[in-house]
Amino acid sequence: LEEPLIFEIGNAETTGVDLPQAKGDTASRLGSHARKGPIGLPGLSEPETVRHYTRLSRQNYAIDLGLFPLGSCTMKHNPRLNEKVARMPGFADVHPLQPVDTVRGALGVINELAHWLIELTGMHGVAMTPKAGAHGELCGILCIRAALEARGDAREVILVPESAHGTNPATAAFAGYKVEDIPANAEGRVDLEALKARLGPDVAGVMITNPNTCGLFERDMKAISDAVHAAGGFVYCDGANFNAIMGRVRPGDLGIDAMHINLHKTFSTPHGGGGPGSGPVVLSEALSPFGPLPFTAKMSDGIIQLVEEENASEHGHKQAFGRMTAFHGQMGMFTRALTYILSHGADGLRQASGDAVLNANYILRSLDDVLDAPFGKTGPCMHEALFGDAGFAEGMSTLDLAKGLIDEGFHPMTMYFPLVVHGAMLIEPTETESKAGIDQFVMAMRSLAERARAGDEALKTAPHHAPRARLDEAMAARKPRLAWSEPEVAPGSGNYEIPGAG
Amino acid sequence: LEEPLIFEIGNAETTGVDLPQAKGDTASRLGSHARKGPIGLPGLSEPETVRHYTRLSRQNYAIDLGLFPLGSCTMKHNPRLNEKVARMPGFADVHPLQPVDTVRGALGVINELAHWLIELTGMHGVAMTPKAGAHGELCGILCIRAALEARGDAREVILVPESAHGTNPATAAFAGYKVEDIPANAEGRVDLEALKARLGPDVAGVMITNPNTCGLFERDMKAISDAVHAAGGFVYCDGANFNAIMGRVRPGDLGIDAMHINLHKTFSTPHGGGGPGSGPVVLSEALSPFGPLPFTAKMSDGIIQLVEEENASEHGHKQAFGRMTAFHGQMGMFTRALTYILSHGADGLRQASGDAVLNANYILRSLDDVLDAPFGKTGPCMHEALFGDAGFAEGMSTLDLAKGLIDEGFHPMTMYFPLVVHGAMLIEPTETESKAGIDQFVMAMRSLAERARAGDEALKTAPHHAPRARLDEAMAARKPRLAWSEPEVAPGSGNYEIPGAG
Amino acid sequence: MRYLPLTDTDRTAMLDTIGAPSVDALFADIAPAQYLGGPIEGLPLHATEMAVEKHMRALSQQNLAAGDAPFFCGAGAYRHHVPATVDHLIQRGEFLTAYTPYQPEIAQGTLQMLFEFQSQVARLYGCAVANASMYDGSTACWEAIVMAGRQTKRNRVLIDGGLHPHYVGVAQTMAKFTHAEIAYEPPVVEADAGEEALIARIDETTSCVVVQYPDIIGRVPDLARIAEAAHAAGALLIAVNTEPVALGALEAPGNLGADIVVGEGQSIGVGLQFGGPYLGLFAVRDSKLVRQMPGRLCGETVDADGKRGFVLTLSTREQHIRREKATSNICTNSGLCALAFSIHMTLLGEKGLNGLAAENHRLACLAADKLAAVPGIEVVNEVFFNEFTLRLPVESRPLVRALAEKGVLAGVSLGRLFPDADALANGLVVAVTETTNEADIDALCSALTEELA
Amino acid sequence: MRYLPLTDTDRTAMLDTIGAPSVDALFADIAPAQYLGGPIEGLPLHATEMAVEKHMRALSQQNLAAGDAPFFCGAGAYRHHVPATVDHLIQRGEFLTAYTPYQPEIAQGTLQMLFEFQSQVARLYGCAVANASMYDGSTACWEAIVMAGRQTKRNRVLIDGGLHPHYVGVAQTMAKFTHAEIAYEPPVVEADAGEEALIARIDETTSCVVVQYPDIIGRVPDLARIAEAAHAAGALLIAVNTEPVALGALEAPGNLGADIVVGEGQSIGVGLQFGGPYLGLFAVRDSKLVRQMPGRLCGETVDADGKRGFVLTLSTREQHIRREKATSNICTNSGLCALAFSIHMTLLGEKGLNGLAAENHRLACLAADKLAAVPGIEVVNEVFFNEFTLRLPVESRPLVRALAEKGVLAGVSLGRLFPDADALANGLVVAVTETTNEADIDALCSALTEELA
Repeated sequence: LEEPLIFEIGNAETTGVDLPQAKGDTASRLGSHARKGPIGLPGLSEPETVRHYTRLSRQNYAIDLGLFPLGSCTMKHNPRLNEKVARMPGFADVHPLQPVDTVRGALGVINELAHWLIELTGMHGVAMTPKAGAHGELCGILCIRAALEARGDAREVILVPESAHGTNPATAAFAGYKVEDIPANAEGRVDLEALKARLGPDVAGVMITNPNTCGLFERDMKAISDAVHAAGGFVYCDGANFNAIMGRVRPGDLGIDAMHINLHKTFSTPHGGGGPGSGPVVLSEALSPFGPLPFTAKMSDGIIQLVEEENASEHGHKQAFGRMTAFHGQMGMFTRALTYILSHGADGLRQASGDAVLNANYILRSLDDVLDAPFGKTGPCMHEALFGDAGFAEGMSTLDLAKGLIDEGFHPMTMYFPLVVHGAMLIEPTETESKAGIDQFVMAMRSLAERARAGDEALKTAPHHAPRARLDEAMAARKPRLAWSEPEVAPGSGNYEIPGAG
Repeated sequence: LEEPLIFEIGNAETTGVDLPQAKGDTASRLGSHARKGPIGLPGLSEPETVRHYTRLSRQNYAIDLGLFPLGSCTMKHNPRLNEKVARMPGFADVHPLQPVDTVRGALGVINELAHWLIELTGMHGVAMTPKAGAHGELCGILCIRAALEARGDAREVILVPESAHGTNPATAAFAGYKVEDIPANAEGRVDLEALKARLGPDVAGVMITNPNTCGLFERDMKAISDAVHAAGGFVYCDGANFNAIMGRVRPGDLGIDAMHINLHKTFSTPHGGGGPGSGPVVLSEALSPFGPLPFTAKMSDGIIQLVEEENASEHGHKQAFGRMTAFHGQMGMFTRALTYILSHGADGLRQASGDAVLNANYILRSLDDVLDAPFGKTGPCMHEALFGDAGFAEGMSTLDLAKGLIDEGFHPMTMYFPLVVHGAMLIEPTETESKAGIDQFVMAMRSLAERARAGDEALKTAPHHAPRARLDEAMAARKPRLAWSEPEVAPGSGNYEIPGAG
Repeated sequence: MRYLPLTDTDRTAMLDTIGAPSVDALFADIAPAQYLGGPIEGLPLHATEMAVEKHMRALSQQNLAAGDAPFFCGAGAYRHHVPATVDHLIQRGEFLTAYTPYQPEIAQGTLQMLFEFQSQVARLYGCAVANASMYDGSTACWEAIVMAGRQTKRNRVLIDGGLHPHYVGVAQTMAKFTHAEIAYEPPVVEADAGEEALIARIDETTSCVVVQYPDIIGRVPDLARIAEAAHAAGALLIAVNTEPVALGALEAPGNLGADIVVGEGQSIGVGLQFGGPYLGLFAVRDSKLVRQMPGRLCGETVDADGKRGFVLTLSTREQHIRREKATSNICTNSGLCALAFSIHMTLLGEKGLNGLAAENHRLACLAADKLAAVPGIEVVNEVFFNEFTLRLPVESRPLVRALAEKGVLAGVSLGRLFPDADALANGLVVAVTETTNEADIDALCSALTEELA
Repeated sequence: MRYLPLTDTDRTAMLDTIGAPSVDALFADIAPAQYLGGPIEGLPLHATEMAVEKHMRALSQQNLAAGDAPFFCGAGAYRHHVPATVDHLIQRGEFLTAYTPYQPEIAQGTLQMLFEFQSQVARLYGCAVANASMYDGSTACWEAIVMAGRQTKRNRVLIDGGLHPHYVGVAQTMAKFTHAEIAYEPPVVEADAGEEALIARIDETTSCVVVQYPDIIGRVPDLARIAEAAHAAGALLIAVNTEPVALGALEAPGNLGADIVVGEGQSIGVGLQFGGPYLGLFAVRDSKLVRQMPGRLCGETVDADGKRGFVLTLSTREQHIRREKATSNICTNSGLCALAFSIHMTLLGEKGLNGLAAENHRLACLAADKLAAVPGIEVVNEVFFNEFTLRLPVESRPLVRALAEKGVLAGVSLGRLFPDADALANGLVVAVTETTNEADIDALCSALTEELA
């Protein structure tokens, strides 16, 4: 059965809520602004609503169903304890503008999580409010900009490696910078000498991902930081891959000035089909004074204080660059992340990064005889294994292999990223996969790799066992249909014809 | 992918819980009883556990996915508010033997629900502890037996119509009675005259289902009751079909002495794949003194008192026949049922029975031209529509049609019950189905009826689109394999071979 | 009303198809004298979700939740930590809102789970076969007694004094009607579990001996000795367990010779819930007894394509086939509770269950030692798992109430469990689990010290 | 650790396959000087689920939950009753634990939901197209300003005083770095929403006019007049809505001429959550603007078999394709909050939303009348929806704190929102929703009467 749209099964008469019987009549104070026509919103009764969304959900793949080997996305198990905690009334049912004395526990969560993030990264401070990774990047870059402006230094360029996430250049541009590439060496790492050569008084900073998007640790990170600092710039690190090194090395010890942390990756707040995320930014001593409002600070008497516009100066933070969002950031994600962190503890987090890296290397070595592993020869990878399409038969692509994976019961890996490898396949298993599960995945991948090398035409039309065959994305973009509208042909007297129904 | 058994993927080393680090060492007080060998329980980590059960769940059909037209089972929408309420710590985290003053709210729930059940049925009292419908039947029959014994009347026979649920005769037998049939008339109802002829001093009572299992209201119910009472017996009513008449007629007004109410049917506490149920029994004034312990009673000062063995006499209830179960019955079901009842109110419950009967009659009239409706001519049905297999092609059975329904996306109806109709198909849509949903079901049924009449061989091997084809039930019974055991052939050095995996 | 999808437009159209003038007309078989023309008077009308939730919350807040107090109640129902995962998974609509798996093609989720559950219970109990669960421990116990009568064709039931008095009550109630003869005396509060005396009462008319393990006093009776004596007399031994966590530390009853092992599964996955729904466990040591068992059984088979699958089986024992000749009238199991049990047990595994049992026992030993140091209190048990009995210098029942007023739920008084047995009035059963911490134990000791001073 | 499936046996076998002596050896690229040999000192080690839950519960109990007090806080975040169904459905693992739907063949659940969500938001806002959501209202507002600049190629942003000061703050922060010029003055606390003065400040350099509807004072500005003036000057009107329930009663901004409509969707389905995660809504009246929009868009298409399906589309606007030339750097949406919004809105439907709005307005009118009767208090608004401003005889901020100590959460003081504007110090913004009852209103009136006496 195909699931119709709510607009096709709902109507304006039906509602799935009961409202109090109108009591008496108060004169309206809406003035002349009262709505005149209908909105056009369909309603469903509660039973219909439950079915619609339950059925829809079953067309999704999810971590709860299987491995999600998306490189750079860190799709790991989402513990249900975290969901339970986030729903405690003291967290879920608290208004962001309640008097501070009525939200000490909420501020306590923010502060406790901040403490962990600082300790795990070896940094000096943390901006908690950014709403997602890209928002965190923006926060970090704005800190750099604020720090430079504070010293009257109007630099214009941010250097970004070609292999960076697209958010990095977009963020730098959004903050008003020009973006220039940093070249990579043959090993898949930043070319330190080339970088040094480019540094100068116009370079505000560099944005580096470490471990990088080839799944490799930037061995020269400390040297890079030192060089950038020596040239008067700052080092931003994209923390998307922090899961690989958590408890193994502290970014602060590598000279990094700012790094966002994707709570929804590293600390397992659920991805939720695309968000909400949360992107706190840890900051070096040099950048901490410029972090955005509001933030929390623990006073000498142990009381946690909320620092906003009015009291930033008292708290020695008058250089704060301002506010990045209404309210306090993603509280719901903070409670989940803190719960996750406390469950693991310092030992469990270190074990997690170890198992994540172990799983990735196991995959790398279980597949490198059937798939091209461009950087596989130089040593272990970090939390993700990178392969290319070299060796595929004429006409077979990474996309074909990835769609074939769907038929094997798995979500595809990250494809065509990073750009530096042709037909890249970036596989990140995370630490929450069992060996038996990974072995199944490896078996499927080996079979698909053989088929891609042999030129199996059936792969080109995969998936065959998914809720949908390949979708026409070109048509979607050419003739965008972005909202439902009533069918142009008038329906008959009865119900609308539901496409595919019956 | 096939889902392996926990015994095939788990092991004794793995656990999905963390326990406190052992602190110090206390000498064991287990004496000589400490376990000597391993138990053989497999453990899974939390991520593996979530996946195993999530995947398993997706092999089930459920109300949340679609119509469940099971006659006599009343599979209706299960509101999630009820689940939320049942999980409030004041209900979920209370011990049954806490001092009474610490559980006033729990007793209040029992008492409030009892009040509703009494008012809705027009009866005098209610025994709340029975754990399910069949347990309620037993309770009712034991009340009858206790009442008869109290007057020194040792009757031996319970009369049960042929169309009754199997639990009725089983219950009467379990309580030590001989069971005799009551004949039915051509309309599908109890033959009043035949019944009257059988009544006598050996008949303890009758067990009647009303509306009966043909989906018909027993028009002569009051006359039946009067006749049974006149003969010194009692009338037990199987309340499985109370959903059809709730708010439309009160069993007490029909002379019934005892009736169980399936909270999991009428009041929507979820079926949960086979339980838990809950079967309170409403009692007439004549039977109320004999109801089991414990129960709640509202005192003149408004305080609700728990009546147990020790204080039954003070509360004028020294004839209680005893205890049917430990503790207070299915509290978790009481909170759900009360929540459901309060949501509907007296008006909503009446509307619910009306819509349930409307939906059933709509199905009856939408199918009676393509399916044989043996009692369809005599008037409207109640909450369920009954069809037979007359007119099917040679070799085609009700089972085939039912299994074909699976391929159409629906759960089969109740089959081969009641026994009085050949190849019976008993369809109960309930009130929580939309017209559009029922229309889809009718379309599917019409198509299947045509195929059954035409002798479409493909039906005989249906379902074709379910997680499994027809299962070999004969083999299961012939060589029962009721628990997992290690494969007899020693597995290789690695993981076990998982059947169907990869 | 939010749960009713039909609109007035729908109703009109449907009545038209039916050929009826109104919904009321569909109820024409109900005599006008008895037909209710409108909502029953005096009952409230439908209410918003918000209003209902508020009402129910107010009721719930009139209870003292176990988690809000130092808590020591046991005696057949135990408070354990249930991982959040369990409740999440049992709320999956596909489990929660499914029917009994009579259509196996679209019920493999429930069926495979039940097969796994049966296998877990059988192993835990040291038995060959377990069923798919029953209402609760007390009714499972009675069903076992009935089954033993059927098997041995005898009708004298010897119940040990250590059996939970509610379980005894259920058996006594049912026996009144089925003419089974129950031999039972309340327990003596002393360290010795009284196996000798029990064995002395077994004779050639005894159908079964029913022994709780650990018993209501918290003692651990020597099942092997009792089994030997029972078997020598041609009787069956029914072992009853109300705390499955104990079996992570104690030998399984089946391994000690119990023929039928029944119990309450509530400790694992289900929670307190003021007594229900709970989870009756039922297993037999010898698979030859399987056709005498009550309740649902799930078995392995194959489908028409040869794939492994599971079905409900041996239903010829059951009421819907066999009617008055069934092995029991039971027709539901406690499916969702069985699921919760099975998930929790899967999370625990052998290692987790052992560890959980060890932690329970450690804390119980700690509590016993601290309580023994309170002036006037004597710990009765020498041997126990996570529950033991105190002998107090005063009647325990009013004391428990007084402590509850101070916010301490001190345990279950033997006075409440045995209202007619004066000799037991000073006994207090104290249960300690992993949810109890040292501060709770100290709070209990202080409150007792104060109250007894 | 309960979340880590690998056993030591597994680890050994895997290291063997890899050819590495230890897990530490896999981190050889980290210089020994920086490599941490063990868990970071001073941080706690792993803890049981029970212990973690207890710790977090203790923190949560240090907060005064809105449901435990008479509650009147609004100012951009509103407390509404969310049906239990919403939370149940968003916790389905297939929604909760899915990734961004980049693989549409196995993500139709999320994609169809997003398409429905976009359609609902577009209709609610009176617009042609809405995106698949953004972080929250404040950032959506800034993205709209950026988009208007791109569209008009002007850089002067005229912000009405009625815009939520946090939203203003975000715009001011970002403008510092992007060199947009922000024209903004805090509001004047009077009944008149000040449209005349605003219109007077529109000129030929104005990229956009940003007006909140209803505004921070609770007034309802005349969008149609402002739109006319803006369009006459070649500027765009950005309407900002922080309370979507209001649009069940008030005309949709798109219907009044707003070019871009943005807002906070938290009221429907999401809950208070101390400020996040929330749900940024973003729509354009004219579909021609679609290629300038930021954020994800879901569109309808067909699959290779001709079946209807949905995909993320127009991604050439986005950062992962266009990198530094993208319309925004945004790369997540607020997917799960969008789901909650869409489910709640589906439950409401037209009828439910209208009824909900009516009930909010009725109770707000009642509260305004009762508060107006408290000596010393003046209700500023003539027109409002479910939120209005009081002028008090004293500074509102300490008063709010004093009332909180009495257990009444009286609203949001303008003193807190505008710490630098002395003229606003006596203002108090009071929000009333369907969760407020008459007893709450009376409690507020009494507490105010007492405090002001």
